[in-house]
Amino acid sequence: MLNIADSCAQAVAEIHDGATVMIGGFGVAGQPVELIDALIEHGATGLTVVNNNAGNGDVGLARLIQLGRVRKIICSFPRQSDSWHFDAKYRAGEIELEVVPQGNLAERIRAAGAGIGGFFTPTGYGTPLAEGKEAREIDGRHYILEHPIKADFSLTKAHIADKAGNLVYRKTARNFGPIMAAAATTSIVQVAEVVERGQLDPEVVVTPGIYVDTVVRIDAPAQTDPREEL
Amino acid sequence: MLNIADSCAQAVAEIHDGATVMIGGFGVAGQPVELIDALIEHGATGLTVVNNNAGNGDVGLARLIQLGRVRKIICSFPRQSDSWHFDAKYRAGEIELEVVPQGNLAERIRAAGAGIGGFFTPTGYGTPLAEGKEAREIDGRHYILEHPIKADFSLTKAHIADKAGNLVYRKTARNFGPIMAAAATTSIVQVAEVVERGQLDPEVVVTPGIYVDTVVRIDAPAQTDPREEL
Amino acid sequence: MSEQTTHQQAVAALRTSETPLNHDELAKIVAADIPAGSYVNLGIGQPTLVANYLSPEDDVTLHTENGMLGMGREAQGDEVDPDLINAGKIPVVETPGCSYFHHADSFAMMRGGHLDCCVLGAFQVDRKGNLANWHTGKPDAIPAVGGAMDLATGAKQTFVMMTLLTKNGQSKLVEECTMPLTGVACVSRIYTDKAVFLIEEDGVVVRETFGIDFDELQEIVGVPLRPAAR
Amino acid sequence: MSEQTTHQQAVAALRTSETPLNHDELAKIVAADIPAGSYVNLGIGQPTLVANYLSPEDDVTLHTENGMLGMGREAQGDEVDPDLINAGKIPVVETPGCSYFHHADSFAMMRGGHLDCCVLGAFQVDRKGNLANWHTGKPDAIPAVGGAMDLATGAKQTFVMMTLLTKNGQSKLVEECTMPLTGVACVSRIYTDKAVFLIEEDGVVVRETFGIDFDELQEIVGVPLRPAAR
Repeated sequence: MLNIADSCAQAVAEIHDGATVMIGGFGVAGQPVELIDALIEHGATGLTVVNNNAGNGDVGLARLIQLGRVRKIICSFPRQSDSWHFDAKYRAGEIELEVVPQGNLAERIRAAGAGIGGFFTPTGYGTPLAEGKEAREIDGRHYILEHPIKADFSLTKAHIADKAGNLVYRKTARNFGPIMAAAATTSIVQVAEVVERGQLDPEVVVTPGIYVDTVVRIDAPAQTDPREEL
Repeated sequence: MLNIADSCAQAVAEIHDGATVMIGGFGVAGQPVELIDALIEHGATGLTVVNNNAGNGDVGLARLIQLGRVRKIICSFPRQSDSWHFDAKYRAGEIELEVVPQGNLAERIRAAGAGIGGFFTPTGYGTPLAEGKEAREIDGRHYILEHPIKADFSLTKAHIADKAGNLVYRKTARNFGPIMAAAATTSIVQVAEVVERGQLDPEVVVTPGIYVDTVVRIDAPAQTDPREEL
Repeated sequence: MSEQTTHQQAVAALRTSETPLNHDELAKIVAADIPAGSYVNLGIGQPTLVANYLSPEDDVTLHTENGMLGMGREAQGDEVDPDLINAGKIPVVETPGCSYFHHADSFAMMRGGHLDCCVLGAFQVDRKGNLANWHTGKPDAIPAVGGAMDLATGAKQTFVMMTLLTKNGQSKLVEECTMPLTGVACVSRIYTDKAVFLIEEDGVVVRETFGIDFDELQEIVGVPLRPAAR
Repeated sequence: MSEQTTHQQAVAALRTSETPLNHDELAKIVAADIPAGSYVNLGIGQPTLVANYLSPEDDVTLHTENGMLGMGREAQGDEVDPDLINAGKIPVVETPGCSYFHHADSFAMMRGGHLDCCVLGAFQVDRKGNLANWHTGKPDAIPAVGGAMDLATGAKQTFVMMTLLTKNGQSKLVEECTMPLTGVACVSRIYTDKAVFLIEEDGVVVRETFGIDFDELQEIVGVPLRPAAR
């Protein structure tokens, strides 16, 4: 049954030390800014974080890394012009890094939610990221075997939730949201609006409520101009 | 670029003898009745057909089978109270049958469209349908390896197409439509309505136009009362 | 006294029934055992009856594998929509908060362990929880599996509903299934007209009996049974 | 004379340019080589310029891997929406007929071979079409791959756009890549300031040269070249 939390603090309260936490968003789009802030405040540590990047600037995921709360990060693109906190921790040997091609990252997250035990993907074959992975030629094409990435918790951002937990998103802010919600044991979603059951058209629901455990409404979510993040 | 056919006959004209053809629908919902009729009329033979069932009564897929046009069928549930044409051909050794659990069927079709070379699924492990398939224990659970099912053509039914080929469906008539359109080299879709680009909300598009080759508008599609088919 | 309380008392009375239960009485017990807020798939046949005894206060959401969560009751008269059917191909109605999705997403939901419970019929269940319900094993039978294997292995819990004895008086709860399996070690509970059985690590526990005592039950079942701890 | 005809003449003139091409001139040639109706992904950096030279008559649909087909131009002023960005995290606008989807669906689209063409930058390409564009191979570099490997292996054709020589005057078209690979045998064409190369089964063909003759080009590239058949 859907838990509608009163605050982000309440929404993230059960995240325990050592948890694997997926964090949605690609750039600023779909980033659950307020939930990440609440996780920082909450204090859980020794986390494994799954995100497309490894934090930007001094806030959000970057701040979580700076504070030493992240033991390991699984992402596709850690190195950016403003990923200095990750860079420092990495060079100091204080954070473990698993780099995954973005499509394999997405498919591995999808596989976790979909009960797939592993899949053969052509992406990465013959590259350093295939080292140690099983390779196989199928029907004349080369593949490597990848396994699901599951999480204890996911923090994502959607646009509207109904009281059955069904979600719709806005534009490219959809990105990792639907697959992370499905891959996590407990999925926590921040939304701009919560409506009654029956107020979302069942044809346009993107994430069915079965994948959503907790929603929290953020009255005025942070909106960064994407250009400031480059 | 999207081909908007003038008739079902024109839409199916390129289906060649020996082709693999996916046919959408679950029961009457989503069944591309007029396209199947056109395929019967067209005369292509030696077909491999992928569908959830093996035809009902004397029309549609059942008629195609009766006429001896289907060399092989890949489906989850061939045996029904009114699947007499399939039953007769099967007992006469005139049609090859591959039975696939419904979820593996759907995932194999999805894999074909998604460029996955194979996947480990728990469904079917330890059953007769796993015979001859690679089995593997991953993280304490048993899986078997399944491979994609690709098609030369797919015949499916959607509700509305725009001129970019984007599709929306109606209720449970969605079923196999989106994954079959993606798994076929040439996807042919019958719709009740074709609208201009920009008239479908981009948030609610279920099948993006990239997966659609040909659409044909059916003014008054056949509507069977589902209860008559039981 | 509220309607709900009356219902609970009626179910409590059934649990100590001194006569075997009919299908509807058994369906009431299964319905009462499903925790509030659950997501449930009811198989075709006897399990479908369970829906009649779920009350809105239970907030149980029904899944149908042809692509819907929040499936409502059977459609009547003008409510019948050929595009809205359940897995048994019966026309149904929507409930507020329902959603639609395609076949691969629907079975991913099941396979990924997101459904709390699935209720299935059976030909045989054995002491290890192996299930046979798709194929009698007769050499001339045309195999047809549908979604049975996906349902059996996908849900968090799989309940079986069946009459305890075959028409010939043989127990369907057996030492080891002799018919082709649907799923391995997947059944956790068996609801029958004569008793409710729990499949546990160390054997089969009898939770309730209906019009039969433990010793008589042990005699007709054959498989070693334990009474439930009081 | 129509605007379109003028543009075609300008491109034809560029193809026989007697001076090396600048980035914009090269982008015009790439744009002219993309067949009408194509679905295309343009990588970050130099390839992005190609979008400026695609005209609406070409009906080319742009894909951005963060979940959109039908991506429009860069957003200006009030058009900026933090929820609508491209893979380079630049705000963009919609085009009529666009659609949104989640990350796993977006990369399935790419991996499944549905994009006609993808244009990427490169550090090195070798005569077999192997691509290196994600990692310089320096031991202290933090690895970051993003979607590069998915793009390289996913599209039906992968074009590379790059300057032919490094800052130190070394050819980036090499006998065999020495940097870590992004993809194996994935590049079919290389567009450079000095020439356009086709990677064929039996070697590298020079399609056009810009301000350099074949013999000079052969000397600076080193890899055995063949002139295109006239």
